[in-house]
Amino acid sequence: MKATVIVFPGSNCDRDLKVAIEQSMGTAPDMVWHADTDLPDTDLIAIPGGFSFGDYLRCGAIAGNSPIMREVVKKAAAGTPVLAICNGFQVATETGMLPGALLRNANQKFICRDVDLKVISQNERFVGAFEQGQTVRFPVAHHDGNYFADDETLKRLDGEGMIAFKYADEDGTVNEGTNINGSVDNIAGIYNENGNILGLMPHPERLISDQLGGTDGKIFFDNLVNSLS
Amino acid sequence: MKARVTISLKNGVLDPQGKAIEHALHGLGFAGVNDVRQGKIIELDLGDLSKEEAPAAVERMCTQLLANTVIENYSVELLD
Amino acid sequence: MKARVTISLKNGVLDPQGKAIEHALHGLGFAGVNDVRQGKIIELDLGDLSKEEAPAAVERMCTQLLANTVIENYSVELLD
Amino acid sequence: MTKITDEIVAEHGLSTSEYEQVLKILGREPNLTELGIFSVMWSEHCSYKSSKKWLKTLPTEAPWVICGPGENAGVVDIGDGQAAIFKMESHNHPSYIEPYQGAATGVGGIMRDVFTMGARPIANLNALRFGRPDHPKTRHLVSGVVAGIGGYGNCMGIPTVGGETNFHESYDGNILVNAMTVGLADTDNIFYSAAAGIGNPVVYVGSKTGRDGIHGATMASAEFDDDSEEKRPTVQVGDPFTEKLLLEACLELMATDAIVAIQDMGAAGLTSSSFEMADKGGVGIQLDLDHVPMREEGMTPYEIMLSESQERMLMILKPGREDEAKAIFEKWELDFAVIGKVTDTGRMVLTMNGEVAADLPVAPLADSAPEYDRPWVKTEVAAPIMGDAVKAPNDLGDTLLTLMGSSAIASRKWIWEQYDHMVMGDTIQRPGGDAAVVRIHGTDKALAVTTDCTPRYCFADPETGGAQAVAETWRNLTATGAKPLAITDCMNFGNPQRPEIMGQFVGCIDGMRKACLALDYPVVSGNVSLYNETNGTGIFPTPAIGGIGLLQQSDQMATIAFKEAGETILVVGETRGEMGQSIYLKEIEGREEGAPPSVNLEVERQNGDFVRSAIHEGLITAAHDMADGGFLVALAEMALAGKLGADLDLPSDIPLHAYCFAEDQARYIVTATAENAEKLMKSAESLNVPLQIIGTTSHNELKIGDILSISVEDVRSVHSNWLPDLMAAPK
Ligand SMILES: Nc1ncnc2c1ncn2[C@@H]1O[C@H](COP(=O)(O)OP(=O)(O)O)[C@@H](O)[C@H]1O
Ligand SMILES: [Mg+2]
Repeated sequence: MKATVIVFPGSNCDRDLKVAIEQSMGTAPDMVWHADTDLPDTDLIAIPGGFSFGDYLRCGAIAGNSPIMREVVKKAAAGTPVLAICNGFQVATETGMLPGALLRNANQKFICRDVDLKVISQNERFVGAFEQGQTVRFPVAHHDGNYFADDETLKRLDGEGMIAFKYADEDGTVNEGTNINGSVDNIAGIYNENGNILGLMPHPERLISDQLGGTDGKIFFDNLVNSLS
Repeated sequence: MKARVTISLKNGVLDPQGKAIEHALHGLGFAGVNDVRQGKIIELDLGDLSKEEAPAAVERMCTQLLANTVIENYSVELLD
Repeated sequence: MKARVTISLKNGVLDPQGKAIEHALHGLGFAGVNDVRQGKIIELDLGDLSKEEAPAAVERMCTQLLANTVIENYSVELLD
Repeated sequence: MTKITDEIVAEHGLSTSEYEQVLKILGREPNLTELGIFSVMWSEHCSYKSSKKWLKTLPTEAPWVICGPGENAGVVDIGDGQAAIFKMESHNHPSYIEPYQGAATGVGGIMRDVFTMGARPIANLNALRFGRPDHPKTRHLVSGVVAGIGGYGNCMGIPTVGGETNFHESYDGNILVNAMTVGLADTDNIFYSAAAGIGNPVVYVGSKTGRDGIHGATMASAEFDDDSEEKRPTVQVGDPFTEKLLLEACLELMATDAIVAIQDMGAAGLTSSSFEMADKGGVGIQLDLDHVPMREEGMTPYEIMLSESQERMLMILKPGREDEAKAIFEKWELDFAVIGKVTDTGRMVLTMNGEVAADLPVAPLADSAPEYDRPWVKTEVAAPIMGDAVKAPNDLGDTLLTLMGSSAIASRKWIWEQYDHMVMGDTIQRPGGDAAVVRIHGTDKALAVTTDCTPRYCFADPETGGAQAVAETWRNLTATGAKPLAITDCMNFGNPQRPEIMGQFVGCIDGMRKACLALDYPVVSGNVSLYNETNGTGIFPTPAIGGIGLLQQSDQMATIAFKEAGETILVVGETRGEMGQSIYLKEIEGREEGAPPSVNLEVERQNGDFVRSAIHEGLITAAHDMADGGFLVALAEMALAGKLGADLDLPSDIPLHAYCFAEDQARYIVTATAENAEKLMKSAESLNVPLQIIGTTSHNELKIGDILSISVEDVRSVHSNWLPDLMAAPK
C-alpha cells in the first residue's frame, strides 16, 4: 500500500501523521508540498492537522485554494480514500469535499485533551476495527472545531449514515455535557456520500502507544492499512 | 481603486463569537443587548484594476476565497 | 435600536491576516491587489436603550470589550 | 538635525553620567539615531548594568555543558551527538499592557533564541505570576496571557508542556510572564552569533520592519506608573505563522554550511543584533538601511534601528552563498535582503539615502556599557515557625479541602488545556505531574522539563528562597527519574536602585549559586527583568528557574499517580514541621509569616539520588515531591492522579497538622509493592536516607485512623473547580 500526506505552510501534525501511518504500514508515506500540481499514485491521501497559512481568514480556506488541492479533490471524486484530520477536516469542508463548516469553539477557547467518541455509523475502511456504538478515545487540539451544518444537510448526514463520530463520555452517553465545542448534534467526524472521505477534528495519530497514553489510534490506523492493502 | 468587502454569517448559522460577546456584554451590565453578530471587513487596494474590471474581479475573490458561501454572505463596496 | 461597530487595526499595526490574504489573492492570480487589511464588524440590537442613552452606552461597550484600543480603532453607527 | 537636549537624553533613559560617557566615547555629540542606539544598548534590558556583577558569580560549567550564558541560549550535551538548547525570558511589561500580544510575542521571542542556534524547539513552558485572584484586572490578564501563549505556541506546533502559576497581591500592578523553550540540535551543527570574515554579506531575513515596539527595550527598563497605559502604541503584534516559516527556512539553510553566524532580532531589534554580532566577532559592520525590507513608508534610520518588529533574523553568510540562501527563504515566502557587510573598522556604520546615519565604535559602546555595584542591604529574616507553635485545625478534612481549593494549589488544567501539549507526538508526561517529559524523537531517551520558584520564600529569605527554587526544579526532575542537567533562570525583581531590592537580588543569586554547586547543576542561560514595581511597591523577588533533566530510558519514567490499591506508601526525607511561610499559615490563619523552610543541600542531593536510583531499579511505582501545602496535599495529588485512595498511619513524634502541612524540603512520597518497600527500607538504612512507611493505597477515600476520612472525589471537585469558577464568574 502507498499513502500520501499533504503538507501546507503551517501544517504541524504532518510528522505525527507520518509516524502513525508508518508505524501501521511499515513504510513511510510520501510527503507532498502544497505547491505541487500532481499527486503520486496512492491508496490513501491524508490531510494533517496544524495551522495551514496560520488559519488566517478562515481555518483551511487558504489551503483549500492551493494547487495540490485541485488534484486531491479530483482523486477523491474518483474514489481515492481521504483521511482529513483537524485542520485537514477544515480544509476538506472549505473545498466542499465534505458538507458543513467548522466554526470557533462555543467557549471561544482552544481545547487540548483526550475525548471519548461514540462510533455512530460503520464504515469498514475507516472504523472497521470498532463496533458501531462503542466509544474510542482520541485527543482533540483545536480552536475551531464547532461543526455546523444546516438542517437538510443534518438530515442527510443522519439518514445516509454519514456521521462517523460524536463527542460522548466513556459510557457512550452523548449530550450537552459531552459536547466539548458546541458542534451540532455533538458531531466530531463525518463521511462523504460515497464513504471514501473521513473528516474528523480529533487526532487518532496522537494515541498510538501506551507510552503516549493509549492505543485507540494505533488500532484505527492498523485497520485503515489492512483495509486498504 | 479600493474595495471594501463585508462578510457576515448567514441567518440561521449560529455565531459563537457573537454569542460570547453578547454574554460578556450582559456581564458588563448591558442587560438589554441581544442578537449580537460578528462579521469581517476586508479592505483591499485593487492596484491597476480598472473601474470596469473591478466588480467582476472582486466578485471572484469573494467566491473563491474571501467568503465561505456555505455559511457566509458578502457584500462589496468599490471606492476610489 | 441597533448599532454597527466597525473595528480596524490602527495604522502601522502589523496585520498578519491581511498579509496572508494578500498572498493568497496573488496566488489566485490577482497580482495587483495590495495593502489588504482585515477588520471586524459587530452588529448589536440595543434592546430597550433609548436614542439618548445609546451613544454613550455603545461607546462604553467598545472601550470596555469590543475593541482592543491598544491596537484597534473603532467607529460606531447607530441604526433604527 | 535634531539638537540633543537634556530632555531628549532623559527620555532615552540615560543618566547624566551615562551621557557624559557617550560624549567621551564619540568625542562629539551623537545624532538622534546614535543616541537611540546608546539608549537601548545601555538599557538595563540589554546591558545588565545592575546585575552583571552578581550574575558572574553563578556556576556555569560542567562536563556536559557545551555553551553557557552569553549566547542566545544555553547548550548541554545529551549524548549520541545531540544537544539540548534552552532558555527562559521575561515579557512582563508588554504582557501587562496588552496581555495577548505581549505573551504571544514573548513566546515567539524565546523560540527564536533557541532555533537561531540550530535547534528545533521541542517543548515550551511558561512561568506566570498574576495579582490576587479578586483584583479587578486579574481575570482579564489571565485570559489574555494564556490565550496569547497558546495562540503562538499552538500555531507553531511546539507543545507547551508545563510551567507554574502563582497569584499574589504583590503582582497586582506588574504581572510576570516568563516563557521557556527547549530545543534539540546536533552537537556538530550548533550556530553562534560572532560575526566573522571581512567582506562577508550581512543578511536580513523574516518579516518586514515596521514601527512596532519602538523603545520596547527601554520601556522594559522603566518603572511603571499609572500613565504607562500611554506607552501602549509600542505594542508589537506576533505572527506565529511567519515564525513557523522562519523556523523551517532557518533549519533548512542550517543543514547547508552557508551560515557563518546568526542572531535573532529581539529587544532593540536590529541594533542589539548587529552590535552583538560585531562585538562578539571583534569586527565592524556596515549596513545600508535602504535595503532593509520595510512595511511602512518613510521610516527613519532611528525607527529602523529601534524597531522591534517580530519574526526577523540577522545572518552573516559565507561569500557567494547568497543565492542558495535566498532560494530557501523565497520558497518559504519570507523576505531576504543583503543589507551590509562585515568590515575590519571595528565600527558600526549605517547609511541611508547615501548619507551616514550613524557611525559608532562597536567595542567601546558594547564593553564600556555601564556596570554598577548598586548599594544593597541584607534582608532581615524572621524566626522559623515550628509546628508546635501553630494551633491544630478544628477539622483536618476541611483544612485539606481549603488548601486543595486555594489559589496556590488548585489545578491549572484550565490553563494547560488551552495549550497544545501533545503536538510532535513525543509528550509522554503531560502537564499535571512534577515535570513534563518529552521523548527525544526516534530514540529511547527523553527530557524532563520544569519551572519553579516560591516567591514568598524568596521575599522572607532571599538566600534560602534562591536555593529552594533551584532545589525544587531539581526535585521535580528527579521525581520523574530524570538526571537533572542544568538550569536557565529568569530573575524578576523590583527597582535595583532601592538597596533592599538589590539585597533581595544579591541574596537570591547567592542561594542559587550554592544550590547549583551542591547539586552539580549549572546555569547555562538566563534573563534579568528589573523595575517590576507599580507606584513604588516591588513585586515579590521572583527568580524563576527552568530545569531540564535526562532520562536515558524513557520507559523508566515515574509519574505521581497511584497505580494500584494495596501498595505501600513511603515518605523519603525528614519532617521537622517547618511551617513558616507555608500555604497552611496563609490560607488557614491568614498569616504570611516566619522563615521559609530551611534548605539542606547535602540532604537534598542524598534524598534525590536515592529516589532516582530506586526509580531506575524499578522499585518504585509512583513518586511525587512535596512542595506547596506539604505532605497531605502531595498525597492527595497522587490519589487524584491515580483515581485511588490511601489509608494512612502517620508518625506521632510531631503534631499531626505539622506532619500534614509543614513544608519541610527535600521530601518525596513514593509507592512500592510491599516486597519492594522492604528492599527500599533496607537500602535507605544503609545509605542513612530517612525513609518511613506511612500507609497503603486504597480506594475512594483518604483515611487517617478515625481522624480523617474524606472522599477523593470531593477533593477533586474543589481542586479542579477553583480556576474555572474564577474565570467564569461574571466580569
Ligand atoms: N502556566 C502553566 N502552563 C502549563 N502548565 C502549568 C502552568 N502552571 C502550572 N502548570 C502545571 O501544573 C502542575 C502543577 O504545577 P506546580 O504546583 O508548580 O507543580 P510543582 O509543585 O510540582 O512544581 C505542573 O505539572 C505544571 O507544569
Ligand atoms: Mg513538584
